[in-house]
Amino acid sequence: MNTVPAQVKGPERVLSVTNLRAYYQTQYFGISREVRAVDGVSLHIDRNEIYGLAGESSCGKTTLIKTIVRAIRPPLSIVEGSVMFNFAGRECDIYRLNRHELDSMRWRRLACILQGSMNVLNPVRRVRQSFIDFAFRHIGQPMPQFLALIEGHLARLRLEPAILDNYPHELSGGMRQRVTIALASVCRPDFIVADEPTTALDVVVQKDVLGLMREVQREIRSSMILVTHDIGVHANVTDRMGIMYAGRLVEEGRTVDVIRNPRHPYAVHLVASLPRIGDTTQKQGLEGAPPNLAAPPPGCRFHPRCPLVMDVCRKEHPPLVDVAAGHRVACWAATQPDARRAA
Amino acid sequence: MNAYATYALKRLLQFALVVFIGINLAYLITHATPIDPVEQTVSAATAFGNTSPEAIAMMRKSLREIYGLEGNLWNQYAIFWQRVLVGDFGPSLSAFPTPVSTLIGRALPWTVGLLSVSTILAFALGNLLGGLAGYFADSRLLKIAGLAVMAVHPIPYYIVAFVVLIAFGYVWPVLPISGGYRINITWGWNADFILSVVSHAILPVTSLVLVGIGGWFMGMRSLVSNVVTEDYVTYAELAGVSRGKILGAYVMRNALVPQVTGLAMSLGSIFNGAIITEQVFGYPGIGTLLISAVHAGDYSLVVGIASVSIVAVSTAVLFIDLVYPLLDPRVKVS
Amino acid sequence: MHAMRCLALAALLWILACPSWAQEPISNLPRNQTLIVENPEGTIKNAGWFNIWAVNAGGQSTGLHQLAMDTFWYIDPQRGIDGVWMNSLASDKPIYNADFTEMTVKLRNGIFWSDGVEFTADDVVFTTELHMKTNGMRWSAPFQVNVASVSAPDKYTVVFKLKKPNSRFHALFTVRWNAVWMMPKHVFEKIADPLKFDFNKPVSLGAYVLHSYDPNGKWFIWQAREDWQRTTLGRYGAPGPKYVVYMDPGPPDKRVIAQLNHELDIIHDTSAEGMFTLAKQSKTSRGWFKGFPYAHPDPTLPAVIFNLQNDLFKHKRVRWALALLIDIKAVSMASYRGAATISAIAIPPTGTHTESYHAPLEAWLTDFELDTGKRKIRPYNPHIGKEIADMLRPSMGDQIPTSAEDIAKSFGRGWWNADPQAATELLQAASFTKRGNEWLTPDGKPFTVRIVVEGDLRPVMTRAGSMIAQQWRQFGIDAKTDVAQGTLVDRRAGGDFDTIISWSVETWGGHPDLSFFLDSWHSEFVSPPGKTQTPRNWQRWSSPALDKIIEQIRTVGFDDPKSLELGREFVKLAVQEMPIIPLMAYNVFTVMDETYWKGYPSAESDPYTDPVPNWGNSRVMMVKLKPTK
Amino acid sequence: MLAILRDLMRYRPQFRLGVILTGVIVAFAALTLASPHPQQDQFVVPPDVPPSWAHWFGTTSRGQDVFWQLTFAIRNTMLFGFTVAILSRLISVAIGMWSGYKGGFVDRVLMSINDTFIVIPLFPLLVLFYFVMRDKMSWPLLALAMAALGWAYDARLIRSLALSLKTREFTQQCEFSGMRTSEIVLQEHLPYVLPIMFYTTMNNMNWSIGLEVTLSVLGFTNIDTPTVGVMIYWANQHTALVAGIWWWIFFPVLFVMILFIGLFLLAISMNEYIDPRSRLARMGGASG
Repeated sequence: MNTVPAQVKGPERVLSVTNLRAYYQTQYFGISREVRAVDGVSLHIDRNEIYGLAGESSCGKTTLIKTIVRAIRPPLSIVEGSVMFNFAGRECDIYRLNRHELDSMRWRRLACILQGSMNVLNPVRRVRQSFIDFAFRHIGQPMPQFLALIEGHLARLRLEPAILDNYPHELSGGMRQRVTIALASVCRPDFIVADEPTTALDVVVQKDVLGLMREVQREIRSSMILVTHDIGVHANVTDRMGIMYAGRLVEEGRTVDVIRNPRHPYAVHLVASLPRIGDTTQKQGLEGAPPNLAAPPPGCRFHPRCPLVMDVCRKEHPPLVDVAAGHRVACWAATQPDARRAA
Repeated sequence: MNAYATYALKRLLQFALVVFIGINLAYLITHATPIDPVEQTVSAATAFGNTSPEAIAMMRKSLREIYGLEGNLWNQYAIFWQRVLVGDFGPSLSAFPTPVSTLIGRALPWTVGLLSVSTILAFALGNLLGGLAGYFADSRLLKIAGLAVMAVHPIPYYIVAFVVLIAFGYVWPVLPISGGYRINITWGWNADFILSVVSHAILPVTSLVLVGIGGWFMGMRSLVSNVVTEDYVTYAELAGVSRGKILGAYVMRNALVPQVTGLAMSLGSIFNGAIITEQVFGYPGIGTLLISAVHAGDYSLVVGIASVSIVAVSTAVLFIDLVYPLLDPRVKVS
Repeated sequence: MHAMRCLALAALLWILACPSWAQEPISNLPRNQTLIVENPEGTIKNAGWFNIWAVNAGGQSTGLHQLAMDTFWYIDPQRGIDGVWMNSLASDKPIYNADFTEMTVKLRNGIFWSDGVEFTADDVVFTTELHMKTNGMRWSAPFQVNVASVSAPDKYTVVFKLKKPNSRFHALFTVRWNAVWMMPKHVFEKIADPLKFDFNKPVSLGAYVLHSYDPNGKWFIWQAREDWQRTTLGRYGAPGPKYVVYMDPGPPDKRVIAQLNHELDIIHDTSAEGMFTLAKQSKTSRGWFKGFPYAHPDPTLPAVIFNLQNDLFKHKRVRWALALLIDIKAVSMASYRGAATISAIAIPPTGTHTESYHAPLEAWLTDFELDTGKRKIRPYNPHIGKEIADMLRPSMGDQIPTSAEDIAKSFGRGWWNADPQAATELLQAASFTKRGNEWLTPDGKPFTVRIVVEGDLRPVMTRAGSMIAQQWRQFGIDAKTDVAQGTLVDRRAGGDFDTIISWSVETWGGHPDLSFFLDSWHSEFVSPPGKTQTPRNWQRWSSPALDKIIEQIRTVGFDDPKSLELGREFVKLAVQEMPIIPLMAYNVFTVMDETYWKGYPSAESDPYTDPVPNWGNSRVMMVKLKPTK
Repeated sequence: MLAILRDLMRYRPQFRLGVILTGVIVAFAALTLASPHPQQDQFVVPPDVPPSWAHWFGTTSRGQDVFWQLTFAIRNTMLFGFTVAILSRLISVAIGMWSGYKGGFVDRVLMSINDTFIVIPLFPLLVLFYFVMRDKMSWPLLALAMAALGWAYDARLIRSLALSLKTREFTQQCEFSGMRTSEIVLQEHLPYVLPIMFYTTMNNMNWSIGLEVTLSVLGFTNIDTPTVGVMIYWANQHTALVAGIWWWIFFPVLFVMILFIGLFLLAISMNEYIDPRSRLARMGGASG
């Protein structure tokens, strides 16, 4: 498929996810359920690109992330599809790697910043030890140099080297998140996954943390996938973005396009929630709640809440098709308006 | 005043309270016993030999004086505390005039040895196995091991000790079933003596460990199975930190924290186990001494033993409490 | 994981590697020169204490009083090496003056303490005077009560002047289990407070000296003296065992195991079943009797002792009723599996007593008539001993003797017929009533009887007690046993019981004189209810008739045939009054292993002493034992 | 509560096994009603008979049929354990709830006393208690004594539960809606407390039965009423082991072990059920 790269870089693909399905299959006290958290998602991310993933909570963003970084453990399992990374020209399916390859790739190539920074750091280990555990083997330098390097890195991120001697619980939330960012970037990985990195933080800190992330990303020229429900963040930070609804990608494109001109009614709703200068139109909320993924509605999963619902929406679910260069939408109404007339 | 100091002070007060209540309980109960040490002595003296009655009366009177049983309960109580504070429990009445402290001093090392060895073994093995079982949840070997220890766990010390005794002392007589070392062995750090002591300790220790291990195993296993779902473990895994390090420094390390509290909590009942085990294996130590003291109605000895064991146990607990913050840095702030 | 496997493997290897020496209890003593004996005192709390004159301080039967102590005379509970009476430190019997206010003792010469000092009259005088001026020593009281003064006219003569006539004063120095032991003057005269002196290591007057002991009190090792000729045992020859170990082998079953492994030569006592097991599984183990009933009948008489200050038992008809409700055969089975030597009279059926009392009184017993209130019955059944034998013969086969006289020796003679009918009549005569299946006391309360037993310290008695309780229960009396454990001595002395299984009758065994226990049965010594009763009249029986007998005995000589007559008087009185229900001799299952030693005393071949090894008298075994290899 | 039990029954093999084992024992104890011999009588059958058709578990050296003796022994032992459990529940719930809800000073005092009882070695105290009581030492009394000593550990558990309940929203709601604390506790919180009660009851029964066996084996209880411990006591009195009367020891030990394991399984499976973390863990598939 043809996409238009965000920067003037050659479209060097770092991640390509194809038709990924990941379900939670639980069996507890007789009640067995199958939650289709990720249901046939395809996307790709290029080098040095920040890709944003939006959507309200429990739409499968986090699950998608988990699957991408192969952080799944039962009952979550991959039902179909693949996750391909391309690091230094080597194509690899993350689910085909053996433990050794995986470990050597993690953090060197692929690092994460997780949601809930409160307890991503081992409460009984000092920050320094965490750095050592995570990065030492990749840097491949004797300890003193390594520590010097760490401190340098922290300094660049405007963090006191002193915090190395602290225990996580002795740091503020913002501090902890900055430490995590430092931790994630210290090995200059090719790809960083950031899952709601700013959610738990207050606005001021949020801004500052985001700034930091952008900086880091620019400095080490890595690609990044940034998950947050906050469209504002996307607008400010990401190059391209995708919008998920009920485990599916409903719209994807350059952030500017998506925000300027959202096609999917859900996207429209999300974008509308953005405050704009000089906007006086009354915002009307979207009634209804996202569907239960254990028993999703037939056809388009959005149709029960959709203002422009049509029969076809109730029957079959719309494919993701290009509506403009690099701008894909999955909505009957948006893609073939004539269908409405047919109805 | 800093957080740790307040914490430590709290523990110290608790310690003092335990000791106070404990020793008083022991004192009251023992002084409520109907056993009269003088009668015990008199009958010991007259059980076989022939003695004319008025002679007995005379002997009884003089013994009362010697044993210092004159005076009412209250000033006996006062005297008692004065003595306890300097660690002197007066003369034993069934081994008069040998001081109680001497008798206890002779027996204590054996009990402490037996207890510490078996407790440490049980704690270490239990937590190790349990940790592994929780982490490698689908290892068949560990599942079987788990079933085994859990089957033994609920069975009381006496039964286990008894079965072990029969198995290795009678059915398959390979180990000594009585005493702490061989007759006429020369004491000292020679191989013969040590070997003898070790071989005599195997069965008692085994039975104590068998019972003890299960609790730690199960505790650790469920703790670990919870800790592995914590974010910091997931995160470390995402960072490709080595399995060993994750298991050791992340999972077990964190799961160990509550286990140590558990250890402090259970020391008391472990001590009970030791008493019974000693009784079953005729092992020299506090337990055997206590039972014989009770039989002899030697309440100064009984109070001594009860007090010493209470102090010993609660000191161990205090120690654990005081090192606990080193294990869990969060304690300081909470 | 791997670590675990290794550990398991290591443990297994270690156990396998443990050779059988692991159980072999004794190290670097020549086994075939060592005699290993059980000390029934168990583990000694303060092992390092050998001052036996301080009461209740250390062990006694750790070998201390068997091997290291000595005194004037020994009376053997059996036949003795050369007669029942043994002059030990004394060269002759006691010499009393006419009115028994003075006793003169002639001492053997050439007897030496283990440290080379000669034993002389000075030691005796010292021992006596020390006890007289110090309170709370083991024999202080009897000395202070009896002795006015003591003197040593010459090196080998001692004269005791007594405060009042006492024809039995010598008993104080006559070993029946123990007696006043002589103190080494040259050691004790240097001691400020004899009650606080541990006498470690002990200076011995016996044929052995202390070799070593376990600070935790589980074993004591004694070694034969080089100069054993200079001790009172010397004249019987050299002691056989070079070393004697007195040890605590643990509970009965561990004792049996130990002897099965030939690691314990003499078991002091075990259960009947343990005895049978040894008889079956170990060719070399033997009891006092070669075959059934194996056990040695000690000269003590387990009985159902009533608390006669309890109104329920004031009436002799009640006591008789309870006696006639006992089926002695069942009791014998329950307590000893039949290996009991029963006695209907208040004399242990042992030693020489059977000739002095049981045989002569048989006729009188058979004709003895009891008035039930409705009719006269003859309760005595002379054939019960035989019936027990017959009952056992099917299971025990030819171990069971057949000759009437052997049966009498091992099972006893007769006893009272179990006779519920008579019991009913007796109780009704005592105005007890029966409602439904339950007996009521005269004042209409349920007739409840508690039987105090000692528990696992004396299994056989506990077993007897629970059987008797059952028999009374089945008759409609609310009877229960009550395990007293360590509190037994207090409750017995305090009269805190309805009935108690214990003994208030103890005799010399080898000598017909009864003063040993009977003197203390005089009513002058009976304490008021609740007050502590002095030994041994636990039943608190006071009877003018009895007092008369006792007072007469006090005035006749020890060996005077008159005293035997008086003894028989007492027996008859006791039968009529039934203050205690005599059951049987206290049979002790002392088991001797002939793997390393031969020459143990035995009922049939050589009954030279009581084998029960915690008796001071058992010292003579040492000179009779010879190594088998 | 019943629903929980039903679910456990359906989906937790451990629990099912526990129910079966305990059930077997209870049924066995129920056989006392059919016993041909009164529990205290001796020499009602020929002694020392090995297991046979006539006497399934053989007979003792006291002429008692091991099978029937054991039915009584098990019954008495279980009754005992149950009594202790119930009594000590009363104390621990009272203390636990009280200090949990009251909090503050009361809580601190109660809990430090509580900890004292956890730490003190109880066995010596129980032995002493026996010597004070002697023949007045019936098993109800012993039960009382043990209940008085055995409540501490669970009181802590229940207190922590009370604490957590106290902070739940619905509690506040109830308080706002003006319910009395007692009502709240009874109507709203009991459902949460019951499973824990069940769990601790099982554990406590194990604890008390264990101690009872130990005490009786050492002869520190009334040896006339057969319990498992008393049976072993008598077996030892007759040196049954060395005499080869193994069945006299074997069956009591076997049955009491079954009982222990049964109760224990009930306890842990219930615990698993009530512990949300372990439930979560199970969903996470982390625990076996």
